This record gives sequence, structure tokens and C-alpha cells, in this order.
Amino acid sequence: MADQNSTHYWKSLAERAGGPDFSVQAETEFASSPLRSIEPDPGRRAFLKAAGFSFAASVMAGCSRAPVQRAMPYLDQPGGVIAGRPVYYASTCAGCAAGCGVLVKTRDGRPIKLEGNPEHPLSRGGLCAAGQASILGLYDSLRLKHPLMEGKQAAWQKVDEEILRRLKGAGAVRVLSHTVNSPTALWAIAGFLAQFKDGRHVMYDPLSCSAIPDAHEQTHGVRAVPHYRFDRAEVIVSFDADFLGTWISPVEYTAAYRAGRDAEATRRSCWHAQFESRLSITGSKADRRVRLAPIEVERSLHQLASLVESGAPQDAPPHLQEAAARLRKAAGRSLVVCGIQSAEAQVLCNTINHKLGNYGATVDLEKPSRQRAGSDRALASLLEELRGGKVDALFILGANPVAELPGGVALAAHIRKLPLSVSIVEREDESAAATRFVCPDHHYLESWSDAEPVAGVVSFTQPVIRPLGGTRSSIESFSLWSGRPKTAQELVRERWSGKVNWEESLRNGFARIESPAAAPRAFKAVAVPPREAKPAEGYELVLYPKAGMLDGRHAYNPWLHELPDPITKITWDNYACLAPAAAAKLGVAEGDVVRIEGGPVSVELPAVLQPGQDERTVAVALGYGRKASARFAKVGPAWLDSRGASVGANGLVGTNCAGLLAFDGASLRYSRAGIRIVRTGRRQALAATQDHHTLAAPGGGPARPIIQETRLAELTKHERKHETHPDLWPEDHPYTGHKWAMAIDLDACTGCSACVIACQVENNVPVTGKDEVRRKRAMHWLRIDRYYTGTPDEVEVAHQPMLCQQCDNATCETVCPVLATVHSSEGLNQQIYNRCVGTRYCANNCAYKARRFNWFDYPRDDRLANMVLNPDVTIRSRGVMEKCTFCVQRIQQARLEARRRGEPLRDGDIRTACQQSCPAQAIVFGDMNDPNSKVSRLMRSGRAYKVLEEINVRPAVTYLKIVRNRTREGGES
Amino acid sequence: MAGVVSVLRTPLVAGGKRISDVTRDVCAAMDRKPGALWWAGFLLSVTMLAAGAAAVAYQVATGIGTWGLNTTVGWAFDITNFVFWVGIGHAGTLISAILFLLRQRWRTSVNRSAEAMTLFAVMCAGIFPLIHMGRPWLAFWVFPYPNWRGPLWINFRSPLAWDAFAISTYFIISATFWYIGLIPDLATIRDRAQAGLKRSIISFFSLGWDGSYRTWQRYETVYTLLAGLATPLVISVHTIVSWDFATSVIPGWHATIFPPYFVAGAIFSGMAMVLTLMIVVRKTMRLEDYITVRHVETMARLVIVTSLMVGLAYLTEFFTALYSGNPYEMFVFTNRAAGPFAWAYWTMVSANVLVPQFLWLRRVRTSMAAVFVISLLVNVGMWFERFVIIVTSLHRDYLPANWTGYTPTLIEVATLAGSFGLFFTCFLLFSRLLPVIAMGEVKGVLSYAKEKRHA
Amino acid sequence: MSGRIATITLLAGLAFSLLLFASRTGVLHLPGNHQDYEPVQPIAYSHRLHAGELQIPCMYCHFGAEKSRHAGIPAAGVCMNCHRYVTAPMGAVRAEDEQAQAEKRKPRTLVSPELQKLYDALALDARMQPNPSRQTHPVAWVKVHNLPDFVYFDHRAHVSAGVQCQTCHGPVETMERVRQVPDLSMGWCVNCHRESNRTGINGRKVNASTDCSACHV
Amino acid sequence: MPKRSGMLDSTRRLLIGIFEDEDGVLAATRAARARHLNVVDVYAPYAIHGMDRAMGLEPSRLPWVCFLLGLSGAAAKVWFEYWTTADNWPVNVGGKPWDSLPAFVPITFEVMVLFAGLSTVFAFFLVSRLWPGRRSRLIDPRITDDRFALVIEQTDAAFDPEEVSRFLQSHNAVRVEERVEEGRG
Repeated sequence: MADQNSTHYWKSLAERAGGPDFSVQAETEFASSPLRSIEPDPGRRAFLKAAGFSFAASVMAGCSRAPVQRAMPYLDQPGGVIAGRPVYYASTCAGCAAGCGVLVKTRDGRPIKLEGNPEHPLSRGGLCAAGQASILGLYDSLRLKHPLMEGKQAAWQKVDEEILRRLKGAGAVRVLSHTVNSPTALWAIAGFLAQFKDGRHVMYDPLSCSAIPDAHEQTHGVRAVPHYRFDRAEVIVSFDADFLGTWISPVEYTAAYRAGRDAEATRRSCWHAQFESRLSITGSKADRRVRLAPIEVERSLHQLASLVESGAPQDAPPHLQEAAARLRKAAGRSLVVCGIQSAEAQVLCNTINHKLGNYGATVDLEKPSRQRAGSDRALASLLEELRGGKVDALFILGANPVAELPGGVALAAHIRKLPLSVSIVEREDESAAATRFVCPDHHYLESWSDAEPVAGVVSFTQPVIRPLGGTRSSIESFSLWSGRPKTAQELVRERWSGKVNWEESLRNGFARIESPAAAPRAFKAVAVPPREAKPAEGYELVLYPKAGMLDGRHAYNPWLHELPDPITKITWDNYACLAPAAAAKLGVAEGDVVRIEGGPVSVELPAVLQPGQDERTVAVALGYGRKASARFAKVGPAWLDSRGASVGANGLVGTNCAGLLAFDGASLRYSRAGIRIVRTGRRQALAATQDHHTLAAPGGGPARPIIQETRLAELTKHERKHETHPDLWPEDHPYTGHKWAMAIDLDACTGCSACVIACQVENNVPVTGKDEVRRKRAMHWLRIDRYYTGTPDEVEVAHQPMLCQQCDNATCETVCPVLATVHSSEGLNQQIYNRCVGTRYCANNCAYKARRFNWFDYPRDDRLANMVLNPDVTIRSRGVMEKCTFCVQRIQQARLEARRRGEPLRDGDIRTACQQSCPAQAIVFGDMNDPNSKVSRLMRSGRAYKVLEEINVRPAVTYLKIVRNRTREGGES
Repeated sequence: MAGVVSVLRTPLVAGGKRISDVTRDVCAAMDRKPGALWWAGFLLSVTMLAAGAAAVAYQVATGIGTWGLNTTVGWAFDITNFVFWVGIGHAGTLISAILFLLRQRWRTSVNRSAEAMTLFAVMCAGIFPLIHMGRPWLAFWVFPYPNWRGPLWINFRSPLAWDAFAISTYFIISATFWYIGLIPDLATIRDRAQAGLKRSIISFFSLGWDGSYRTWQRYETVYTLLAGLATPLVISVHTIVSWDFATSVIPGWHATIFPPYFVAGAIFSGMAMVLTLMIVVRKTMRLEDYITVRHVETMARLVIVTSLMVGLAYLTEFFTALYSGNPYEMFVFTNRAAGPFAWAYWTMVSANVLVPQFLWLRRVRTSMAAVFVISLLVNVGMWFERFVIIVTSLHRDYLPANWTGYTPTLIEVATLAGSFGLFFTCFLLFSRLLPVIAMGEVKGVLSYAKEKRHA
Repeated sequence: MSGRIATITLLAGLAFSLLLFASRTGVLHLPGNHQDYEPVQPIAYSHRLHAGELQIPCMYCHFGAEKSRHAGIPAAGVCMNCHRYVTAPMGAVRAEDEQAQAEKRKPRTLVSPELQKLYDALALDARMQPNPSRQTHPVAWVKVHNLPDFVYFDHRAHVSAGVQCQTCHGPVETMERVRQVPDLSMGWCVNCHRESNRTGINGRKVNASTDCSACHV
Repeated sequence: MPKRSGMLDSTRRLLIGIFEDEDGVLAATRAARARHLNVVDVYAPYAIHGMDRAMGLEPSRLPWVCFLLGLSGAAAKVWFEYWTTADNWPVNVGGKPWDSLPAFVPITFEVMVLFAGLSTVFAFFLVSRLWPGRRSRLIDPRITDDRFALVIEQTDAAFDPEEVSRFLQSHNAVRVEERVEEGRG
């Protein structure tokens, strides 16, 4: 060996000393399943030592600085797998119960990105922020890797034996879960419960809609949430239902809503009125938005019901009369939705929809939705049983009642008293801490399952990676405990054999089946007594879910914590939103900590001034203050002046406000009257990515033409005249091949922020932590700018996705001294990280401020979380500028694939990550040199404009104006 | 006394000095043991320098994030300090080159220290573009050198590349100019010194100067040529520095008035710094006869002139913006005067435009204490001018969604202090080790008033 | 004076020979340049034998080069396509055959020590059957051609454009042990791209981008 | 090696007058020239105004060095910028033309100044034979302080040191010495 080495080159002493031995040490690094790297075993340590030594030695040896790189091929390569080629698997998102279809992109055996499944009948290719981010849950190093028994690690066999032993003779066995939309799981649970005298499966939703099925039970005789068809509606009136944000199935609804409002394509646009207390993203898109205190929202519903039924009561305000008139005109093509958690209100809503003939048209009760199957009554009775000690065994499946329900502490005490309590969850949460057994569930990307989000549509879930820990699918657990141990794969397959074409359905990710139609009986009028309009004392509290964080199930996810709220643009916190007028009255400034009193508990939260909110309302987000967020104590760069961790004084992100939920036994209510707001005198800094700057400059000055609007009546066929400014050197840069461009439809954009997370996942954008966001150093390449117009009380909102505009006359490029940012022959503004010296001149000189600087080496210590990184995108080091690349890696991939196949690139072959994820399809990417491409057509639209066109930087991103469906006076369009 | 003696005929050096007195006086200042004041100043400077060095080391090791910058405000203290120091440097070149070409013979007393000040100021300035980089260890990439990348050169269109060339040329030419001026004086010191290390070192650098008039003639030619080169150079340097801003698209930066405005501002701040230093030097080094009240007065007049120029630039800028009808431009200026950084703006206006007007009064001009205070205030004001231009333009530019604020961190403040530490440390060492007054030139003007009488 | 000249000449000579020596030992390379890197591999696989003498096409083993960013190192299973039957060099087998004939006995199965490593990796027993009592372990080859992490190189693009493997990898078919032949510097890549755009590849016009984002994404 | 006039390789005899002020040496030089004496050089602690005329020195040719080298530096730089930016590897930077001549001006100017300045200084050192560590040959130790010296060469036999001495003293020379300079080689 020595002889062999004498004339050859080697990179390290370790290598020189003996290749094979070294390789044995090395192979534990990559050869095994990723699970092996979770717990470093001695082999790996030895490897690291060897690698470190080899590094040091090679530095000493001269200039060969790179450590030896090993390449370990498979021993036996599975068919179809080629190193470096992504494989896509169709699956179903389990980020919430909406059941959107996803395509899981896997590279070399590890899933790295979720894409919406464009063929999926519900989500139609979109995927929300929470869904996009859910892939990080797979690589969560704090996920449970083995079962726990009385808080201690135990073997599955031991745990199963013990559970079965304690189940013997049990009478009242309860399974408590959120909505389970998987028929197989429901079947497995039912099979398990059938063994017992009194077995019941109780489903509840922390974001409950149970008043809707309750009302339908009264009016139509079926307990179901209808499948709302927003695409068929020409008039939508919503009472506090944030259906574009978080209500039931936002991705599906956004796609459908957009379909009904694509004025340019259809020459018409649905008219949308929103009655709400806080400013939701649905409200931000409404053609008429009415801000009211919660109690008044309900009263408006009453008034609308009588308006629709019997013509005009004289005292109805004009906006209601307008809504009623429009509804009646569009009878059968209209839709009234209601997010109020009260059966009476929902009965009224049903009555209106019935009167308008919307059932069977825009409200589908025959093939209802199964995305919210919870029953608050059943929950109430279970809680009663628990209090009374009448439960023998409680199985909590995927839920966290202790943190999600009011009276959680008492509930935990009751659970602790149970002889058998089992949590089937992914992480050790508040509820799991109270149970005797914790049986860790697979992440959904590791498991076989299915979903039937809407009757007749089955979505399949297939594993795309071997389980990373010693977890077990909940379906398997229940089937094992019912004495029929079968794998989840077998169970799912058996369940659908004969009903669907298995191979094809699995490939597509979904199947349509003949579902036994629910048989609603004829409408039965239910009298609803008019609500007493009590003069409300104090403030009304509204508890709401934030896009991304939802009910708190994603509280472990740093991407979602750092995702700015679509309206407030605040990250890493929940807070008390107050109308500016209310804040002025209270003498509260933004960031002042206030105590919210009047409920069973009082909480202290920093105040946020929210324009457009009702003045008697204080709005607080749910889902914060979760145990899962304790991990963020150390997120972000640690340095001399880093002001605090990303968590609050309680060691958690935000404050849990579930204690303020009102639960009257019939339904969980998200508003509460009689609230007092008290100043504490303390202040808490909030981490917002954007402050309250409106389009008009403070202190006067004309409004800036950054957001442009048009009216439905003014939509013309005029094509946009191009290039208002002449080019001085047209022949120098002709762009004869492709020229990439993007069009963003501001009318379609709801601000839901799915694109922000999609971009973050695709492009390896780091999480910077609260302190860095507070210093205005968030790294998102794609941000959504939110602008207000109007007065602080009555605002109009515009969402503007803002990313690198890939200007032809890029101001950033001219100023870079080292040519680290230059233009490509296809019109891309390239940023070459390895050439960048970090002068930040380019960012200063960017009119859009679309560039992001690596102020620190943002931590990437979590080796497991690093598995989600996209290997096609360079990780940026400290001191380097970065920005949106138009997903140049996707352009490359598509081009190379087309070239390999010998075909030209077609329009639509390249989809950027943001475009792919957008539920409203607001983003279109393509070749503007191809006159028939979709982006070219949009660029010629009469709505097209470019932001800051007047400075003639020639951006490649075209924006399409917002269409306001109203006349100048706000009346009929 | 007033009005009787013509200013022109007043001797440039007071006290009826003879040639040998010049040598003795100037060298005596170097030979004396440093006083307590010197030591106090030196210790303070070195402490500041050490603090700055520590801050820079920490920042380079940790990241630019240790500064208070953010996505919108990408430059603040760093480039403010850079422009400030470059501006300071300009007065030295002005005195040594431009006044030389204009035959302003009073400059001889102050040109040596003014040139030294230039060098040290340019050193301080040069540090900032280096350390403001995210990866300063790759700073050499801004110079074109043969490479294995294709080869890949640099972007000659970037004002930062211009800066790199301008600042390095400026430093090299200023250093050369200064050294050329020093050679005869080094010879003088050499010939006075006892044999020893000091003599050997000085002898090495004096290049064997022997006072031959043939050399003197060429020396004068070279000196004039260098002065002729340095004059457009100094203007080009600050013009290029101003182009860092003027060539950009940022409202408040993109202004054609910037080059003359910056050059005037540079001379203004530089004159103020020269005054600050000279008033201290003449007092502490007992050189009142060489740096006379007349010198101070003349420079004070220059301060008034440049102050008015700068004031005019402020007005023009405002007028251009408000008259332009460009909403972004208009906003930047109203925001400067009334926005969150209004305090900085009004500090700048009062220190740069209002305060120097006191120098119209002869009583103020001839009072060393008053001039000293005013010169300090002008320095502060000029620092704020650059801060205002950089930060207020950036922090609220085109898209209101990007608007942020800016607060410096301790690291940045320490770095600024460090640059002052470096400057004063160098200057104090210079004042001990080298003749602060150009003996060769002062000797040449001793007969100035006498000559006039002959004429 | 002549003494000084002699010293200078000597020093210059020394410096020159040092430079020459350094360049020959590879020490002179700039950081990141690993030209002539020739690491010892865990199995002494000979490209000269397989690609040169036996003329097995490159793409037989490195089939990823056509379809993927990575050419890929073949799985041990690919080796076994032949080495299930070929267990030792032809010469040795023939010699054994002759000897066996001479000694009037059945020839023994010869297994070369290098191939034994392959069988060990696959945990195969003497009859080429998986031995369940032994652990398989993958072969940890040492990568010879390494590009920095910030460089995106795609084999597929080059293979479909008709670039010969040898253009970048050198005459692998003559190498006993694979060695990095070109310096793989950016200039080397860019100049080839420029040249190809000018002259085409095998007479075919190609579009080899010199945009930065062709390699830096 | 360029030869300085009056410095011959052979031995020569010099007459040196030491003066205390510039007026004296200036007048003496003028008068010496008028008397056709060979003024080798004048030594002074500073540049005396009008001495070049008094000595009859031609204006220095250093400005030519400055001009030509500055010009060639600028030309080389502008070519280099054009070659790198528009020819060798044209890269599209912000939609600017390949040949962005106006943008090349600042660096061209700086390089011109640098070339001109440094080359002038080096040329000065070269022609004046100044280099670091060179040993100075002082006519009088106080030349760099406050003394002036006029050096006159005894050109031929007709040269009368006594007379010239008197002549120098008549111009307020404080001291006159005769010195023999060994030839150098």
C-alpha cells in the first residue's frame, strides 16, 4: 500500500494510512437509513474524528483543502431510482383535515418538497402555507421516536401488552380525536371500539364548525357540513367566515372563489360582502366589507334573513339592503356562509340559502364535506363523563385537548386519574404529558392512509420514506389492539379493493367513488327568536386562527412561526388586535402589554393596532403558547447584542388563549362579550416584517402607483402598450432565445402566504428567529406586501407578492464591483453567491428591496432538519447576498429534461415554487418571447402594469390590477 | 492697529525668525520629551483604537449582523464614516496642492500636518469599505488580476470599483506627495541627529539628499507636477465618492448636484479638521509663531465660503426635489426634515450652515477657542450630513412596505471611535516623530514680507 | 560584486527547482485545484481493464449520466452481472485449468482478493448466495472529481450534447486507477463552453451557455 | 549612467563659497556666471526663487515624462477596460451597452494620475540619483540647516583661486574653501 501511495496523491493522512479501514469508518455516515444519523453512534463519531483529522492533515499537506468525499452507491439499486433524479409520489396533505392532494418530491430517497396535485378535484394544485411547511415535521428531531409508558421509554411489545391488559374488562372506552377524514382510520377505530360495551369515538375540532351540522340536523335532518361551491356563486355573503384563510377548506375555497371572480376571462365577477369583526384575509378581498362587533354580526344575519324572506324591514342599514337585493337577484347562484358558532345563527343561514334556492346549487348537502366532523355536544358529554370519572380508558388520537380546550388544566388532572390513557401523537404535547401511554404515530409521509374530505372523493396517502423513528401508524395501533393486527397498507388496500383501480388511484393520488349519498330531508323551517340587542358592555373578544399556525398543531414548525401574518405582518407571537380608535381611547400604543379580563382566565398580550377592525372588538389568535414551541428558545444567531430568544417570558412562543373560549355545552364559541382591557404598563417588542405604512406618504404627498386598481365596469379589452420608455441600446442585448417573465394577478392574490413558504422550502431559505425579524432581517425571498388605503377605521387592503423583479436594466447589477450579480441571456438577474463579497450596494440600489443579506451564518445545526434541504440550491454563507432566482434550478431541470428528450420547452413546463403552490393561481411564469405563452397574454392584458415603471428598470414581473366590483359610489356595478 | 498694516505684507512667520531658528524651533518640538497632555491624548487615542480594533475583530468573526443594519438600510455608519474620512482628507490635499498652485504661500506652515492628516484620514476611510463587506477576506476581488475563472474580471461600471481605484490612487499619490515634501526635512534632521539608529533610519529615507540646486530645481518641477496631478485627483476622488450615491436610483441619492456638493462639503469638513488640529498643535507644540492667527483666520474664511456652498447645495437639493414633481424625491426631503431622523437633519443644518456664520465676526475668527468650538461643530455636522444622506434616503424609499428604521449598535459606535483612535494615534505619533512644519518651505517664505518691501 | 551575483543566481536556481518540485508534487496548485488527484479506492477496480481492454461502454455502469445530474457509481449489483461468473483474472483461471489438467483434478474456483471485497460487501458466500449471518455494507468509493458545492454540474446536459466522457475525465480507459486530469477550474469549463459554441460538438451546433446561472444556482 | 555636468571622472579642483543668506548666494551666482566661471552647483536648504535663471539651468524635462506616461497609462487602462468588458467576456450588466465608455472614465483617470505621478517621481529619483540609503555628500554640514554654498570648478590654469575667492567674499561669502575632488570610477 505504501508503495502504491508513494507516487500518487492523497488528500488526507487517514486516507493514506489505509483506504479500506477508513472507508469502514466512513460508511456509517450515509449507508444506512437516515434514522441512523439521529443518534450518533461511535462509528459516526469516529468518522467525524477521522474526517476532522483528515481535514487538518490535508491543510497541513498543502493546498488540498477539501476533505475526502465518499460516494456510496446502493448495493442493489431499486428499479427506476437514479441518483439525483427526483421522483414524485401522489399523496394527501395532513396539515389539516381539508385533505388537499399533494405530490411529494423525493430526491435520493428523501422527501424534500410538497407540491399541490394539479389534478386533485378539491385543491386543484394549490397547497397552503401550513401544508407546504408540514414536510418539516417529518425531519423534526423532537418527534417521538419510541413509545412511552408512564413517561419512560418502553418497547412497543411491552406497551401493547400493558394497554391490552388494562383494556380487559374496560367498559367505557373513548377515542378522542380531531376530525378524522380517513375512512380506513375511522373503520379501524370503530373496529377497536366494537370490542367494548360502551365504546365511543368522539371527534371535535379546535376550530369548530359544529354549529353547522347541528343546524342542518334541525333544518334538513342530516348532521353534515355541506360542501360549499364558491365557484358557482355569483353573490357571496359571509358572516365571520374566513373561508379564504382558515375556514374548513381554504385551498379549495380559494381556487373556487377565484374561478368565480376571474373577471377578465368570464366578463363577470362574483360580488362578495363580508360582515366581520376583525380584519380577515377574506374580508380583505371583499367587495363590501362591514365591520361590526360579533354580536352585531349575528344581528345583521337576523336582519338579512328577514330581508330575504319578506322584503325590506325599514330599519335595515343600506349595506344589508344592498346585500339582500343582490342575493335575491342571484337566487340559486348565490351563497351565504356563516362562521358563527351558534346553531341559531346557522339555522338562519340555512334558511336564507334555502329561500334563495341555493341548496343543490351552491350548497351541496348530498355529497357533504367531511372536513369538519367534530361535534361539540359529544365533546361536552365526554368532558362531563371525565369529570364524573365514568371513563375507563381514553385514547387521544392526534389531538391536544389540554391545550386546545378551555379548562385544560382541570382536564389534564382528570385524564391523569384514568386507569388507562393513551396518546397517539407525533410529539409529546400537553395532553400526552397527562396520559400514561404515548404511542407515537407516523408522520403522514411515512404512513399508508386515505382521506375522504368530501363524500365521493377519496385521496390516498402513501409512504415516501421509511419511518425515521420507531413510530407506528395509528391505524396499525388500533387494528392491533382490536386483535386483528394488519399493516396499514393492507388495511387501506382492503378497504378500497373492488371500489377503485388501486394502481391508478395511487398514481393519481385520488379516486372518485360512488358514495352513498346522504339523504337530506326536505327543509323544515325552524323558528329562531330574534336576538336581544343588548347594549354590550366593555369589549368583545374574538379568538381566531392565524393562517399557518391554525389551531396550534403546527406550533413546532419554525417556518410557520416566522411566516408573517397576512394582515398584521407580525411573526413569532400572538397579540391583542385593537382598532386604532379603541387603542386611542384606552391610551394604548402598539407593543403595550394589555391584560384581557372578563373571561374565566385573564391573559396578558402585547397590543397591535389593527386598522379596519371593529372598535368594540379585541381579536386574539389561538394556537400559541404551546409546549411544542419551547424549542425555539435558541433559534437565531447568538451574539453580543441578540436581544432575547424567539420565545416569550413563558418560555414559549406567544400565549395560549384557549382558556378564553366559551363552551356552553352546545358549541365552542370564539367570541365573548364583556371583556375589560387593562394596561399593564409593560411593553413587549413585536417582530413585524412590515410596519403600518400606507401607500400615501405619511404627512401628505400623493399616493404611489404601486398598487393599481380598476373597476369591473372599466375593464376593457385594450391591450397594454409596451415599453413606454425607449431603450438606449436596443441592439446590445437582444434576448433572442427564451426570456423569462412572471405575471402576478393582484386581484387573485388573497395574501394567504402559501407562496412564501413554498419559496422557503424550495430555495433553502433559513429561519432567522424573532430577534432578526425584529431587526427587519427576515430572509424570505418572496414576501407579501400589505397596503392599506382609506382611513385607519375603514381600510381597503391590497396584497402584493414582492420578489426580485428580474429587471432588464437592473440597478443592482451595475453597482456590484465584482460581477456577482449580472444578467443572463434569458433575462434573469443572476446572483452568484460564491462571487459575492457582500458590499450590500446592490440591495441598497434595489428599488424593490427584494434582496436579502446573510447577516450571520444562520444556524443549520439540526442535521435531521437539514435533510429537507434542496440539493439543487446552494446554501448561502455569511456575508453573501441572496434573492429570488425565478427558481432557476427548475428552469434548468425543465430545460435539460426537454433537451434530453429532444423536445422544445413548452409553456407550462416550468412552474416556479410560488406559482405551483398558489391556490388562486395568481402567479404565472413563462417565456415572454413566446407570444402565445400564458404570461405573454397576461402581459398584454389591459390590467397589466409594472411596479415603479417610471424608473425604467424594466422589470420582468408584471402585475395585474385589482378589480373592484363596485361603482364609484359603491353601488351597483 | 486695524486697517493700518496690509494683510499681504504681514510676515507669514511671526517673531522675526531666522533660517536656523526655523530648524531649531521645529526640531525642538520633536526633541522635547512629550508632555503630559501628549501622553493623555495618546493613551486616549490608543484606547479608542483598541476598542475599535476589538469591535472590528468581533464583527469580522461574527458577521455584519453585529451592526444595526437591516434589509432596507444596508449602509449606515460604515459608509458615513468612509465619506466623512475621505472628506477630511481632502483639506490636506487642498492646502498642499491647490493652494500651492494658487501660490498661497501661507500654506507652508500648515501643509505638512495637513498632508499627514490627509494620509491618516484616507487610512481611516479605506478601512470602512473593507470591513463593510460581508466577506472582507475576499476584498481583493474588487481589483482586476489574472485568474483562472475564465478569466473573470471586475465590473468597471460599478462606482465601488471606481472607489477602490480612486481611494488607492489617492492614498498612493498623497503618500508620495507627502514623502517628496519630507525628503529635504529628513535631510535636515539627519544632519542634526547624533549617529545612531534614528539617524540611520532617517538617513535611509532621506535618499542622500544634499541640497544641490540642480536637484532642487527638479524637485520643484516634480512638486508642481504632483500638485497639478493631485488637484484634479482630489476633486475626482470625492466626485467618485459622490457617484456611489448619485449613480443609484434611490431618491435622495440620485442627484446630479452631488459631485460639487460633495467636494465643497469635503473641503469644508477638512478645513474644520485642519483648524481643530492646528489650534491644538500650535498651542501644545509651541508653534504659535509659525501657525499664526492669520493662518487660522484665513482658514476660517475658507470655512465660511465652503459652508455657504454646502448651504446652497442643501437648498438646491430641496428645491430640485420639490420642484421635480417626483413623489418619491419630494417625500425623501420632507421626510428628512420632518421624519424620524429630523433631529439628525437639523443637527446637520445648524452645525454646517448656521454655526459657521459666526465666523463673519472678526472677534470670533481671531478667538482660538471660538474657532476651535466651531470647527468641532462643523465636524459633527458634516458627519451627520453623510449620515442623513445615507440613512434617511434608504430607510424610506420607493415601496412603503420596505420602510424601516435604523439604530446603531455598540459595535458600530466602537468602530467609529476606533477610527478616530487610529487617526489621532497616527497624528500624535507623527507630531513626535516627524517635523510638523515643512522647514524647507517655511525657510523659503521667511523673506516673504521683506521681499515685498524690496519690490 | 561577483559574489553577490553568484548568490542571486544560486537563490534563483533554488527557487526555480523548488517551484518545479512543488508543481510536480501538486503542492503548487491553487486552493481548490485538485488536478492529478488519484486516491486509493477501497477496491482496486481497473478502468484500463474494463473500459480499455474489455471495451465496456462507460454508460453501461454509469447509466445515470444520460438521465440525471449525477453519472452515478454503479451499484454492486451491476458488477455482479458479470462477476457472478467471473471471479478471477482470465490468466489465473487458465493457469489453474492447465495445472488442474496436469494434476488430473477438478480446477478450483479462484477468487481474486479484490473481487472478494465485493462479495464481502454483498455478504455472499462461496456459492454466490447471500449469507444471512453476515452484514452487507456498501462500498465507500472515494470521489475523484469533486466540484465545489456552489457549482451545479449536470451530466445529462453534456451527454445529450454529445460531449465525450474523456473530455472532462481524461483517458479513463488507460488508467489503472482514476486520476483527475483537467484542473476543473471555472476557466477550464468556460473556455470549453465558448469553444463548443464556436465549433460545435461532432459537427453539431450546440448551445453551451456561458450564463453564470448555468452552473451557479 | 547619466553624467552630471561638471562631474568628471578625473580629479578636479573646486572652489566653494559658503553664504548665510539667499540674497548673497543668488547675487554671487549671477555674478559668477557673468564672469564665465563654471558654476558646478549651488547648495541650499530650500529652493531659492530665481536660482535657475541665475545658474542658467534649462527647465526640467520631467513634465514630458509625466505627460507621456500618464497618457500611456490612461490609454492602456481604457484598452484594458474595453477588452475585459466588451471583448474578452462580455457580460450583460444591468442592460448597459458592452462598451460603456463613459463608465470607464473614472478608473481611466485614476490610473492616468497614478501612472503620471509615480513615473514622474521615479524619473526624478533616477535623474537626481536619489535612492534609499544613499550616502549624502554634504558640501557643508549646515547646508540642510541655514547655509548656502556656491561651487565653482577651477576649469583651467587661467583660473585664479585667489581672485575668485575675493569675488565670493565680496558677495558676503562667510567662508571660501578650496577642495580637491577625487575622480570616481
